[in-house]
Amino acid sequence: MDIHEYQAKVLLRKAGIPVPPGEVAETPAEAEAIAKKLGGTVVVKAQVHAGGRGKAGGVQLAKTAAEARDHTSKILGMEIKGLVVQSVLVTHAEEIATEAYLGVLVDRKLQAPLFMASPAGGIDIEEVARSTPEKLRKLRVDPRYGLLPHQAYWIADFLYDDPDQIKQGAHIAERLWRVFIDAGASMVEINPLITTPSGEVKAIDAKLSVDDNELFRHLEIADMRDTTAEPPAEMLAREANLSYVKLDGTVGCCVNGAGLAMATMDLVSFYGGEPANFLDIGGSSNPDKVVTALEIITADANVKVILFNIFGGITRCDDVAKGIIEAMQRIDIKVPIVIRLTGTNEDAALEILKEAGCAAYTSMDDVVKKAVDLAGAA
Amino acid sequence: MDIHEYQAKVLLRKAGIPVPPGEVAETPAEAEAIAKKLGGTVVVKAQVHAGGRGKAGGVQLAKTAAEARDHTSKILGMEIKGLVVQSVLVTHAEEIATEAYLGVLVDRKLQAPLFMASPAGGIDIEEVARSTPEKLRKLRVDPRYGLLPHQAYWIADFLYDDPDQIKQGAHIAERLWRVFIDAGASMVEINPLITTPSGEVKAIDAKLSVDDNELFRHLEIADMRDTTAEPPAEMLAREANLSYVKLDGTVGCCVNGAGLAMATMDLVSFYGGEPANFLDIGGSSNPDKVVTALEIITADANVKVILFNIFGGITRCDDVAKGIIEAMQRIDIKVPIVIRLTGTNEDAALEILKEAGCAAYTSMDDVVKKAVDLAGAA
Amino acid sequence: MAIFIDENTRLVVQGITGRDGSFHTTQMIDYGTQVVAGVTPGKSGQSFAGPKGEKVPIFNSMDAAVAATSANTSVIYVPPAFAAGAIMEAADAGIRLIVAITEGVPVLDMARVHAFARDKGARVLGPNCPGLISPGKCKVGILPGQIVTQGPVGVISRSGTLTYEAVYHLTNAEIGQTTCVGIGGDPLIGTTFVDCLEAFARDPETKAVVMIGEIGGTDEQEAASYVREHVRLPVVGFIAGQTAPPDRRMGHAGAIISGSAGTAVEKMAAFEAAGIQVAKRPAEIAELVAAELDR
Amino acid sequence: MAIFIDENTRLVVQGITGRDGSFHTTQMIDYGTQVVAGVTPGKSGQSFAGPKGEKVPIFNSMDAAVAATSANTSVIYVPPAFAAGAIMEAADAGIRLIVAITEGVPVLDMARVHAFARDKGARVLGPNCPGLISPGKCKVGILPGQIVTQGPVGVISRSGTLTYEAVYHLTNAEIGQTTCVGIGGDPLIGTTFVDCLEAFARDPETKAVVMIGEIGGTDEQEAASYVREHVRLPVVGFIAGQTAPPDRRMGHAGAIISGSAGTAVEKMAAFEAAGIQVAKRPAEIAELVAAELDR
Repeated sequence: MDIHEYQAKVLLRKAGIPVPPGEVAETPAEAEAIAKKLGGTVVVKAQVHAGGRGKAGGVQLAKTAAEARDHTSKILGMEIKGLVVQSVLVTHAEEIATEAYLGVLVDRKLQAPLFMASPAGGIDIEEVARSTPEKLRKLRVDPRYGLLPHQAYWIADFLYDDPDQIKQGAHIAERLWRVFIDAGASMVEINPLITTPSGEVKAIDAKLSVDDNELFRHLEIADMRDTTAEPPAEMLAREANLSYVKLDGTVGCCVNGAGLAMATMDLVSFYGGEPANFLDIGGSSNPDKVVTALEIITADANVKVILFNIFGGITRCDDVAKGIIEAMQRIDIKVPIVIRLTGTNEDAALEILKEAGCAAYTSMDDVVKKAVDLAGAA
Repeated sequence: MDIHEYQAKVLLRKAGIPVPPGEVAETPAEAEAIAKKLGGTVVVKAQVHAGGRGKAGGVQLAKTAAEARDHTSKILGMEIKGLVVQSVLVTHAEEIATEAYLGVLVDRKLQAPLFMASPAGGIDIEEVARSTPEKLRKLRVDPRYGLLPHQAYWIADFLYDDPDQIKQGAHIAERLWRVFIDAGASMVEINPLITTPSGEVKAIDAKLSVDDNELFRHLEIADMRDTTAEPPAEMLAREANLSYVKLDGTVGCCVNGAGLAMATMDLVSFYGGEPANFLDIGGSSNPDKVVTALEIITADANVKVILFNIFGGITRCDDVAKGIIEAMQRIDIKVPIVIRLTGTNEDAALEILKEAGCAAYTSMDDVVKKAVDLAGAA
Repeated sequence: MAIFIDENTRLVVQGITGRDGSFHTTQMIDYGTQVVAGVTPGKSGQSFAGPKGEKVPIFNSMDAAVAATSANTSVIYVPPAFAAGAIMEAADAGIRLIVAITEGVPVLDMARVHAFARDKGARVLGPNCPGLISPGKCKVGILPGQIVTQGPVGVISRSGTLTYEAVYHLTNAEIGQTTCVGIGGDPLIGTTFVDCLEAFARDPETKAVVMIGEIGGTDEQEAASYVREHVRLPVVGFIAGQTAPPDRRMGHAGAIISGSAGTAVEKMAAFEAAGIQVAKRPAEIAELVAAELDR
Repeated sequence: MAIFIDENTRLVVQGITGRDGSFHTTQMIDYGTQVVAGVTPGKSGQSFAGPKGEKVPIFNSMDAAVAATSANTSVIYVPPAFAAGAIMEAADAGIRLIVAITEGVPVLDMARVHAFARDKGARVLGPNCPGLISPGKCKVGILPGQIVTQGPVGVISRSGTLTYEAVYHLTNAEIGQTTCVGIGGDPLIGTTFVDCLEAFARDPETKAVVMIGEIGGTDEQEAASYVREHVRLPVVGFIAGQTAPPDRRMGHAGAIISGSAGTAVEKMAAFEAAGIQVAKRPAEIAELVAAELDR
């Protein structure tokens, strides 16, 4: 789960990392009031879970409170990478001498958290890693010991020459590590971490993603979820414990298992179609889940055909077939449905589907070809 | 540093360990008020840093608030193992079905914290270890991982048969571990950890010692120090950064280095005398420290002679000699002083002492014999 | 022969009295797995009834279960909040192979767990994995026993049902398996493609290996390098997620293209560069394996 | 020969610009120790001036110091709150022997530090120790160089000035030392009597060992068992604290009789049972050693 910049900054500030003062606003009037309170030049920043806000015009400098209000009215409602801006952060504008990057994420290969630092801040760290890897210092943090004091120093020593700035940087690295652990984060970054002309080190922008599996332990962070920031269909799916990702195609996919769901999407593409979504309905044959899945898929106006691809392993195919039919009876579906069921008790399942008048297949290739045909014909 | 039972219980309660309600009182009236508030039968418990409070009459059951007041007036001012009782804990009296022991300390040999549990609670755990070692379960806690959930369960499983009590016990063990770590403790114990007839597990008595070296990190615990609970001379020594322990003999010892100080005491005893104290003045030649040391030693009315035993290693003997003479000039000392100085620049040191009219020695055996003689003659 | 589990596997089920734990215990016993014990705190002394009236003793702790039964393997069906603790308990009790089925274990828990398991010399499979099966010998986890058959192919996969799909085609083509291993869909998994490849390469009965990967991470790329340098067996690969968009999690916690890293394209290229035959469709996997075995 | 340090020791001083650090660095250089670097964060590029104008380069970190100088040993003079971090930094930088002089290090810090040092394969001496000296070769720490002389006796002690006392008598009796090691007065120390005995037993030039113990813990008892089973050299022992009361800390954090455990009496009995000659007075130590060497 991603949280907004302003929320991440609250966590950093609480942990003792210097962050310029600022507050979130949901209306131009609020933004004006905050700008007045802060005084001086402020920055108005769109709060959306997307990169490239600056390029999209979602970050604006305002020399007066009135200017902050005007920028805010333009930014609110703006669409950035498909997400509508609902709030802005109004924050004190800092003079910048240098920009660095500081971040922690969980590294799969190392099976441990990885600290990363670069004196080339302000740009995407992946870009730094690709084009100037010598400007990136990486450190595996042993989960048994956490970030040790000399490691924090070693990271900061890579960013700064001035002893006082190294000290500030090491302190920030130690605090950032605490934020990472205490939030149950999968990623946290400060980019840029600036120095001011007078030598103060400060966090100007921050990102934090929390491991969804940790949320039960961090209720105060779970509460930060901004449901307006995610598409309604995905929120619905999450609440029903379904994994759903919307895509731009026309073949609605409903599959049991994430790997098979991806393979199904790929096969749709292989046969010339375009998948409308990723959707994993999991291992159960519960009709309620299928109903929700169908509701989510059919809410997407692009969908021209619905494709079920079910491999019955532990879950028996006949149970799944019954569940699908019950679900289909409970909601009204306007597009054709094709179903593939294979595995345990597949014969009984096919019988059930045929009786109900459904197009039933046992081969994944056959059903995908049929779905692509139907989508093309529609 | 030891803290009182009532203070330890505050920490346990904060950590989520069930502790019967109770408060500390410094007057009989306060005790009566607390007893009234608690209602029912209460226990009045002397708050001193000494074991054997029960045997000494420092723990009394009171069925009424008036009784609580009366017991408190008797217990306050009572002397237990040389310590005067200044306060009592008035706490709800629990019905007891079983008594167990739960504790953590730092084990030297294992270089790690050691958890200990015994179903034979209410008695000294050392006694259990000696007489019924099969009733003691020990667990080394890996400092890299802390107490793991299954280890907490394993400990509780040794104490109880009832699944619900095991669960409560495991929870208490996990919380006790947190208290231990968060307080920077060298030892924490709950003894007894009782079960009530209805099956609730509760901490009835608690002890906690904090590693003095951790106090700088735990100021809220450092504030719990009860200066009335330690002899004034030891408090004075602690504040001057001297290690001092009062003993019952007549030969006041002033030595540089803890090992040499112990060896000096032993040699006094070997030659038939009795040391009045352990005192390590450390490695400096600072006259202020020597003044404080002499003040502490001479405040002990038993002292009949003062014995300096200084080995000059890095610190030069002549510097130390000057410091001693300056200190002697600054305070008035009624008992004879004998001085041994050996090591770097010892000749110059002896010269200085002789000029000042001091009895000076280079052999430790000689000076100790002389001191014992003088103590015997006095 | 087989890898990791076989007729000598003595299994403890952690969380045996839960819904999933009890269901799959029955399935495993049915398949012939020696389930020697179950663990559920507070239920010591009770026993679990197998499909043919077998009685599996239940213990409060792994420690007690291992002491009483000399178990060497465990499988974990406990809820996510307790899974890390259960794995460490198993490792501490001397279990050599710990199969963690549980989905949704916090990733920072797993970082600690993997360090702990390494310290104890235990192998963790998973978490968030379907387990593994050595056809005709032993099954540990939730893989359906009826779709596998004994034979010469080792299967390694990050996914559940996609593996069934692949194995089903193999079995229908009368190509059996030595062992099918589901390594799991989480970002931090205990046993990787490389670990399995190493084991299959040492197994004299395994004549070919199937690797079913997906987007996210670089485990497939490392496997490709390993194959190129160390594996003489023919290897057939498949990668799911060619149509997955970047920065979106595709069901599995680990199935995410981070920026431009972890794409299906780069993984397929790595496979091909290492001489691994790459199937375009799941059904093609069996065809390619058949061709390799026929050589 | 000598143990732990000799002419090949290349020393880094951690906290070289502090009051104690700079004083003792001068003393060590004066004695002939190869002090190759100092570390004080923020002072990289500066240098420390030795007694004869030697220039010891200062670095910001151990990492940089070791990379530049191939140091193999470090000594720590930093304040207690930073000592644990400094030891771990040294271990992480590949230092093999870390001598921690600092007194007052939190004991739970040391529990973590000792685990870390073990993981890294580094030896920690101390903390709260005077260091060690191999007469005529090298001194690391704060032991006064002028009281030692080269010869056949290994000395191990938990105490500082009491060791000087014992060594002084040896030197006056013209009995020199291979190495004198102060293992420290804290409860959790990195190098024990047994570790030193093992090293002395392997050192061909050491012909006798002196062990100076004190109340608290059971390190002396374990040393006694080790001597009985593994050491053929004559060993002379002394225990300080016969007159110490129970449950009171005698200066050293580790010098405390807990209940009835850790008394001088039991330690002396353990020594005697292991055939270790026990001196009644410090001065007797040299007499007993002389007698043993004359045999």
